[in-house]
Amino acid sequence: MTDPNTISPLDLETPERPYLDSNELIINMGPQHPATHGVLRVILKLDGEKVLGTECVIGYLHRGVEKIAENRTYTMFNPYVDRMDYVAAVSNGLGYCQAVEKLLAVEAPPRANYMRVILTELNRIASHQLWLGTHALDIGAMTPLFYTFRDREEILKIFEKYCGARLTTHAFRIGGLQYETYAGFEKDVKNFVDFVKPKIDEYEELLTGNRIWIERTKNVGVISARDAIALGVTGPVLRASGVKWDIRRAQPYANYADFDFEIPIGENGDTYDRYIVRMIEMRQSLRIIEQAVAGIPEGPIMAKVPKVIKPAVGEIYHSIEAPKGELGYFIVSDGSTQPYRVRVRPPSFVNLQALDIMVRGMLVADVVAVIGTLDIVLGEVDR
Amino acid sequence: MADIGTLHYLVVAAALFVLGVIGVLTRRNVVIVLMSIELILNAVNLNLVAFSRMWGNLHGQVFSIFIVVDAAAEAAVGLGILIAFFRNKETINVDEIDLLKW
Amino acid sequence: MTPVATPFFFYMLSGLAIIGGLLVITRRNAVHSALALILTLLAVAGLYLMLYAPFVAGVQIIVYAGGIMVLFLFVIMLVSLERTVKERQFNRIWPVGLLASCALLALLLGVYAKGKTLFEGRPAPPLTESSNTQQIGLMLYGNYMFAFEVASLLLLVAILGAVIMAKKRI
Amino acid sequence: MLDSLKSFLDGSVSGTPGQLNNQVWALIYVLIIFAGVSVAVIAMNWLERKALAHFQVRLGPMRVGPHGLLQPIADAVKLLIKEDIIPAESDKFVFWIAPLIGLLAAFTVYTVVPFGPSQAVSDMNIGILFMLGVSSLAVLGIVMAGWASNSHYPLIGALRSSAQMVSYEVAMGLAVISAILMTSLHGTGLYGVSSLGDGTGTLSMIGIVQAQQEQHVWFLFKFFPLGLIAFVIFAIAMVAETNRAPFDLPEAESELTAGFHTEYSGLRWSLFMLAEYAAMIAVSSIAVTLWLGGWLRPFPNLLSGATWDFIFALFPGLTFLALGAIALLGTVRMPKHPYFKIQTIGLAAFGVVLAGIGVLLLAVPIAAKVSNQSILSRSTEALMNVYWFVAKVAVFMYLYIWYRATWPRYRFDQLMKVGWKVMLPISLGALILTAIVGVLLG
Repeated sequence: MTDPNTISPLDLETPERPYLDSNELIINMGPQHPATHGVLRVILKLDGEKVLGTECVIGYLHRGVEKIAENRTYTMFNPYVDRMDYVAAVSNGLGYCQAVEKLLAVEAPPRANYMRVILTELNRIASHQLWLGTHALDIGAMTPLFYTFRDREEILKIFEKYCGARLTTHAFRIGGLQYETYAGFEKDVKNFVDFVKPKIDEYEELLTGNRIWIERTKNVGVISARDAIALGVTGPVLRASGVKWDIRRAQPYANYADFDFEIPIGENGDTYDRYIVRMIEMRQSLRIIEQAVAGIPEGPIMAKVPKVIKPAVGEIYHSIEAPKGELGYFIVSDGSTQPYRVRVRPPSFVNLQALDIMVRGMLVADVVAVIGTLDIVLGEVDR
Repeated sequence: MADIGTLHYLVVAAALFVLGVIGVLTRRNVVIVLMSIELILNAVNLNLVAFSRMWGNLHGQVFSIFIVVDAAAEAAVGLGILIAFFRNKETINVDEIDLLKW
Repeated sequence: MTPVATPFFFYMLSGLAIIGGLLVITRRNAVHSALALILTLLAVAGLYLMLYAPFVAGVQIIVYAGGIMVLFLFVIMLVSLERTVKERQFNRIWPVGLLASCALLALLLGVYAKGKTLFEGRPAPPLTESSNTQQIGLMLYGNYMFAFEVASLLLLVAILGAVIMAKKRI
Repeated sequence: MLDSLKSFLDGSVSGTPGQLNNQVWALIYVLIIFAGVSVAVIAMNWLERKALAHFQVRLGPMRVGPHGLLQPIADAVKLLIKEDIIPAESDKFVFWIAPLIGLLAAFTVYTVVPFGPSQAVSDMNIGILFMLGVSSLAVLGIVMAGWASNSHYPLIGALRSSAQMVSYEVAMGLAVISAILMTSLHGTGLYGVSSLGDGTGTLSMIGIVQAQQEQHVWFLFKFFPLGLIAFVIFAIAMVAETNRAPFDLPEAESELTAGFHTEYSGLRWSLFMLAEYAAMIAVSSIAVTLWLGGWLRPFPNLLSGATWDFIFALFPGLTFLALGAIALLGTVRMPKHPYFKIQTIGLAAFGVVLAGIGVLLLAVPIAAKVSNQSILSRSTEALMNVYWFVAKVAVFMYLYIWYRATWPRYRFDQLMKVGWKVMLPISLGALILTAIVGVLLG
């Protein structure tokens, strides 16, 4: 097993090379390539079709989100975080709002927490659906993409009805919520849960038992639990390697402690396990949503937060379980209305570091599958 | 125009044969030398089939099939050697392949 | 089935074959040579058809044009060509080779001119096309059984040899 | 000329133009087949986009013509008038000739495809050998295209596709041989083997179908399940041969952008597409001829007799009537908006044309039944043969689309593993078992 601490980019162990090797070639994959999910550039060193090493070149989507935070008030910065992981904007907002709330030492009211849980879990399903569609498309199955996008549309409709935006929702505010639920929100969510359950079975029917799918994903991009922990990988990628680590359970935030759900883990840490883990996660999210909708209390949706947010001098780190893994916000306050420094720990960026050890010794086609299975969003990697 | 007899085919075959021999004797590129050998084998085949037609039996055709098999084997091995050689010396010129031992 | 316009097709096909052969040995680029060789092979397959040897023609197309030539093209792609295209194409002793070949051609033609009568006046016996394949099959598995088996052994050895030589590490 | 034209229309003639040495009719047949295949490719293009869209809960082309019926024509016109780009660093001549080789190989195959006992350009004695040989030439076009483009992705695509096509040809050939072996059995029924006869089979495409007729069984069911195994092997190998999903690695979009035709555009690219679809139809015709009884209608022996003949003769007309009915139903379901007026009229006209053809096709057998004229019955028979052949091929075309919608793509090493380690031994085993069973029962 490769010790992740000793890996340096393109440090290739070349054993005896009896011949003058004319087959080694360097291929540039991306930044414009159908399978890199945005503007990731991967430099591949190949021996024929075998991957000897990779190097990721990132930054094509860098917008300086963390720097922008230093010139905005706490409230003004809130919408910016939606632009990081734009397919899971609600989770981003939740992490930021809770971090600031922690800094201010206020607590969102219970009704707001329930709403937050429902919306983030819906968003988790939407994010996983988008991942599934594009991942399957990379491996060559066209149809799941259209199925998942059809069903993701229903979630986006609920978001739109709730806050007027579909993708970058800006659903939460520091201290709670801006908007009360619209009439029929609960019914919409319940309908969606009933609607999507058979649809998830449908995706699984297309892929789970499919011989070609199994051959393309089993034992591809394997990462051991030790390597995964050493590299700081989180989220479904970590859980697929067999580590039962989910911040919703380990360090409950919002009111996740109230809900009953399971944390799926895999065994081999290969692409197939990651697929299975995410599929189960979608079902578990539905379970959480069902419980939350059933138990949503009446009451205020906004805590008492001053008009001008001016936290005391101090620093805070708060992390949540975003669809892609641990999303953390480290905020330093100098007592002014603007944060002194905001540092985001994006799950995609950290997970992407595992790409190299996952694809070494695999074939080019597997690189595509592994990039898909890591579920990266370049907006979050580059920030 | 006169009837086309066996001799016509023999002349065509002779021309192809000689073209192949010229290729083998003068070209430097191993791939083209191998192709010239294929030309020679084809000329032989044409002769065999023409004679088979002339005598009215099929022995010639059967032999030509054997020669096709032989050509396939020869091409596979020849090109295998070529690839191994190219990997070692990065050249495919016959006159640079002059070491008996590497 | 009687053939149509025999002389025309004969001259056309043999012309194509010889032009193809000429191109094979003169082209600078090996891919062009391979293309020309395919032309020759197909023309020769046509000549086989004219000689009432449809099975041999079929084998010629499948094995030569579809198999061996693909192998050639494959190898040409694997070995880089840019350098060899710019190099000298003929070896130093090419005048000798050419002279020897011309002598060979003269010899062959001389023999044919001298022995012309051997081939004439011998009306080609009518061969029925319909049973050609069957008869070849009977001969391959009858008279030539041993040779057939040896040929298959030869192919096996060739496969092994090619794999061993072309593979980097076994 | 006129005599030869007339002679072939005579009811007494049976045999292909090639057999009868009738060049005029051979030429006419070639033209008919060329036009027919081109139309079939266009129809297939529309059908694929439409069916694939419906598999994927989309609508597919809807704008150009009613339900996108004119979309393939619009696409063709667009491709024809596009600028013809030849990359500066490419090998011009090879780049130019590569698509033509592929196209030529794909279309030449059709000279021996038997649409009926006398509905083929020629019945070659080595028909199936010729078909396999010529279709194997298509790989040359692909290799040359990849090489001539002088670019990384096309080269890798070409290498992949040539390796793939050469490997799957082996399994394909062995499966074909086991079907050819069955032509030599001469017995009737599922396990029938006759010790009579000279025990020789045939390589002629027409002969293979006639052998199935004589043996009263499609080779798909002969020696059940041996024929089925060989057929399945062939059906898988033919998908790989034509570079279609799930074996579409040479043009794997997520890995190689477009494979060997990455650098091609406009007319030349469309020639590649034409060749690909023509090759799909060609290999499907081989499968239909070898295992599904070619032009034979279902149960020609079990349900024989004039009445059944008449009933089966109604099928072509009914099919067209049904298609017309679908089109007319579409007319009713068209949005009632002035914007859609022209489209509705067009669709209705299309439906009426289809239904008209259906009525015409129904009229022919009915008229023949009523008056018992020989010329009519002969043309009915020809019609029937072509209809059943095309219908069987159409099933395969639909399967191609279905595969594409359902399955992910194999990886290259897995593809080779399946080809050499699974399909080859199975097809070899099926061949040997067929031979053993044939000898034991004979």
